[in-house]
Order: sequence, then structure tokens, then C-alpha cells
Amino acid sequence: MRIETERIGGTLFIQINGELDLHTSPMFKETVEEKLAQYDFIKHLVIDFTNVEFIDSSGLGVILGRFKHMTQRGGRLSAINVSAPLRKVFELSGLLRIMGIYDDRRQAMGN
Amino acid sequence: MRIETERIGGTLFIQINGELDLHTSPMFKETVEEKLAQYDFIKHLVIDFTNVEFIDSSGLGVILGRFKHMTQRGGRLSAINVSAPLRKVFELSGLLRIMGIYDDRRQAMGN
Amino acid sequence: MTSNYLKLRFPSLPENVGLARMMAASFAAQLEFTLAEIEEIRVAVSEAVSNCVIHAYPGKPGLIQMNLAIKNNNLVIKIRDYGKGINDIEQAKQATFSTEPERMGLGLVFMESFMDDMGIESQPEKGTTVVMKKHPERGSANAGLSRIS
Amino acid sequence: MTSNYLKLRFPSLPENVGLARMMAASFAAQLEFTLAEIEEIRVAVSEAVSNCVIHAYPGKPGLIQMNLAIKNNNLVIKIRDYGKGINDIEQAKQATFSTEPERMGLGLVFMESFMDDMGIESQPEKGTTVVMKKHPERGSANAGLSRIS
Ligand SMILES: Nc1ncnc2c1ncn2[C@@H]1O[C@H](COP(=O)(O)OP(=O)(O)O)[C@@H](O)[C@H]1O
Ligand SMILES: Nc1ncnc2c1ncn2[C@@H]1O[C@H](COP(=O)(O)OP(=O)(O)O)[C@@H](O)[C@H]1O
Repeated sequence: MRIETERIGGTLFIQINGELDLHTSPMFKETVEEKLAQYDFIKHLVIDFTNVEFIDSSGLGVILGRFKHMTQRGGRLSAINVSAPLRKVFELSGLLRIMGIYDDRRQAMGN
Repeated sequence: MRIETERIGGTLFIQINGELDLHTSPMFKETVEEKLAQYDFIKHLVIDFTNVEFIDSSGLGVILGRFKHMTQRGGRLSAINVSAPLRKVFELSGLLRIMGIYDDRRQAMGN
Repeated sequence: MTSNYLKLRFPSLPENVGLARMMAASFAAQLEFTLAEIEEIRVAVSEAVSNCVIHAYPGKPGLIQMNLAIKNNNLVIKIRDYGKGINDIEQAKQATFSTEPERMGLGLVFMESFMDDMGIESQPEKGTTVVMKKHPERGSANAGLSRIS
Repeated sequence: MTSNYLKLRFPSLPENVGLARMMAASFAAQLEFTLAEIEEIRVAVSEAVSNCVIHAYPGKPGLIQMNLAIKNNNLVIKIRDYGKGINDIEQAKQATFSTEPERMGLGLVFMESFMDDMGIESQPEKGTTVVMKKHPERGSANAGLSRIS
């Protein structure tokens, strides 16, 4: 897995490349938490799932953890480019209902 | 593995897609031998390696077998689009020395 | 015809979760599963092997056995550990139940949802065995057709 | 740190040659092999497992064991069968020597050329064990650098 981040104002864009599972999710968590600690004005986390080849409940767990953290600090988390196979596990896990899911960056920013 | 064949006059073009090993080489052999039996005027076999993802000595063995068959019937065999990793096993096996290796169809036909 | 099988033994290291799911997917490709079904198999195996890593051997890595087999056009996956075991299997199966605060408690739910059949046997301090089965939807239709034609 | 291993058991079916080489390649990816080195590993494993399928168990399929391990930044591959065995190992290793008329007699040559080290033990009617080792060229350089920085 490889993670790219880009901050524009109070929004942190995160692109995950590869598989998000028990092995790789700690690295995702660390990367995001570091940025959130560094810039306390970040209020919106936008995670791009275009290049996510796999996710299981360990991966969903760290996404949910970041969702909770953003809510705590009065912000929010959006997911973009969630493909059909990923959507299924998002749905089963209940994340689909609580998270903002958008088609692309622009839509996520608009809401 | 998937094989495509195209006959133009006395030349049979064969495109191999996938891996040529112990499991798949019998199917390659059958396909070629069937065509050779059907059209006895085929004198040139041109094998396109563009989409060959793997070859080992079992795969090289059936290529050599077809080379021998073509020589027997007074014809020849050419290989085209042989990538660097394949070239190494072609070289080690001695096939590189005895077979015609060309960049593309046109070159193979020209010689 | 000898029907195929693949038996694996590896230590419960996080990096092996990905290897295990890749091997299960490659083995499963012998049957006529759709890509969506292969995805479901990958998730189920990932969950079962992750459970061995986190719950069965929380301290240091232990042995995981994964047996893959084809039986009557079914994929059968058996995943076994010799670790901590599960006290109450019915409770463990409940959605969002987890003995680890940071986890979602959805692993067993995913395994049950994505496979046709899932069974667990466990003994505290002896270990846990999970058996999962899946039948290719398309494969059964094709088998029918080829018998007719 | 527990160093990683993967032990496999499967029947000597031709379709398992591809599975075996894919598993070896995926396991090897833990070390810093180049793509060209991974290709060489795939060929070596393919040859060794094909030999079990054709020569060790010519009649009906038998058991193949493949053990993969990381030892001191080396990939160690052990492939074992309980089949026919080899009468004269030195002769078997010679280029173009084969007991099968249609085969090239290059399997053992490829294994020796593509791996850093290859050893064979065999007993007629008892079986054959091949052990191959390979060290990533790049990995050794990197290990040095990371120690310095
Ligand atoms: N192989 C195992 N060994 C020991 N305990 C297990 C095993 N698999 C599952 N469990 C127990 O069952 C509970 C529920 O598992 P699961 O649904 O996969 O959720 P999670 O992994 O998120 O906790 C775990 O929290 C654990 O207590
Ligand atoms: N696992 C094995 N079991 C029995 N015989 C073997 C085995 N591996 C190799 N041999 C013997 O060694 C010979 C040379 O092997 P190899 O160099 O791989 O060439 P090839 O497979 O083309 O015959 C084989 O023809 C066979 O007689």
C-alpha cells in the first residue's frame, strides 16, 4: 500500500493505493493522525478509493476510527470513488449510512 | 492460455496469450498440429510472443518440437516480439541460435 | 481424476494475510467463480486469517493451517489455529461483538455473508477451526447445460 | 522477529505448476528482488515442480511438498516428492539429458543457472528433494545503505 496526501486549506485529501487490511491499515492510521496533529484546522477528510484494490473489516475499522476522530473535532469525513465491490462491504458494515459518499472531489467539497 | 491463429497463404501466424508451461503446452501443440495437418501447404510458422507472460523448458520443448516439424516438411519457424526475460531462456536453451528471431511480422516475412 | 487440494502452513504474521487471500483466490480460479465471487472469497479468507493473527495468537506468532480443496464443484476452505480459542461462539458471531475495543466485530459476519456455509469449532486454549464453503453460481448453471448438450 | 515461512502440500497435477510458481513469486516479494530475479525464481520453481509431475509420479498424481523460507535475507525453496527418484544425479544435471524423449533436459540447468545455489538429494523409489537458494542483489546493497544512514 502507498498513501498520497494533499492539503488544501482545511481539507485533507488522502489517496490510498493498494490493499487496506490488517497489515497495511496501521500505516494508513499513522499517516492520517500525523497530519491531523500537525494541522489542527483540518476539518474535512476526503478519502479517495479509486486505487483501493481490497478492503476488509480491519481496513473499514481504521476508516471508522478516522470518522470518529473527525466528528470529535467538529469535522467530517467523505469517501469518493467507491467502486461496486467496495460499496458492498461499506454497506454491510453500516459505514455507508453514516459517512458521506460522493462521486468525486468536487461533489465532496460542495456538500 | 489462449491461442489465436491466422493463416495468410502458406504462412500460419500464432499468437500465444498467457503462460506456456507443462499445463498449457499440450494445447499449444494440438492447435498448431491440427492446422499443419489441415493445410499441408503451410511452410512458415510465425509465433508472436508479445503476450507470453511466462515460458519454461516445457514451453520451449513444444516450440522446438514445432521447429523440428517445420524443418521436416521443408519449412521454417520464426519467433517475433521476444521480450528480454524470454530472450534469456531462449538463449540458454540454444533455441535463439537455431530459430529465426525477428522484431515483427513484416521482418519475419521479409526473410 | 484426482480432485485438487492445497494445504498451507505459515506463521500468524500480518503480512501473511495478503498472501493467504491471494492463494485462496488463485486456487479458487479453477472453479467458474465470477470476479465478484472471488472478491467475496478474498474478504472471507482475509477475515479468518486476520482473526488468527489478532485473537488466536495475541502475544507472539503461532502456526496457521489453511487447507483449500475442491469437492463436488465446491470450494472448501479450512482455517485452523492452535491459539486462544473462543469462549462463546454464538456471542462471537454477533455483529459488532469484539473482544478488542478498536475492532469492528464484523469478521465473522462477513465470512457468513460472503460464503455459502460457515462453521466454527473452538476450544479455549486449544484453538479454533473455521470451515467455509462456496459454490460458483455460474458453474452450476454451466454444469447443467453441458450435461444437456 | 519471527522470520517468515510458507509450507505447501499439493498433488502433482499439471495445473498446480502455475499455482506453485505464483506462490513462490508472491512469497519472494518480501525480499528486495528485482522483477528480473522474480522471473528467474518463477522459472526455477516451474522446472522443479514440473519434474515432480512428469518424472517423480509418471503414473498417477502423488504428493508434492514445497517449503519457502526467508533465512538471513535469502530465499530458500525446498521441493520434495516421494516418487521414482533419480538414479544418477550427475547425469541428470547434464544439459539436454532427459529420460523422456520429448523433453529438453534443461530443467536442472535452468534451476542451477537462475538460482544462487541448488542441491539435489534422491533415492530411487523413495523420492527426490531439491533445495534452491537465492539472494537479492539489490537487497544486500540496500541493507548496507540503511545501516549507514
Ligand atoms: N481464531 C480466533 N481465535 C480466538 N478468538 C477468535 C477467533 N476468531 C474470532 N475470535 C473471537 O470472536 C470475536 C469476533 O470476531 P470477528 O467477528 O471476526 O470480529 P473482530 O475480529 O473485529 O473482533 C473476536 O473479537 C474474538 O474474540
Ligand atoms: N523429481 C524428479 N523425480 C525423478 N526424476 C527426476 C526428477 N527431476 C529430474 N529427474 C530426472 O532428471 C532428468 C533431467 O531433468 P531435467 O534437467 O529437469 O530435464 P527434463 O525434465 O527435460 O527431462 C529427467 O529426465 C529425469 O530423469
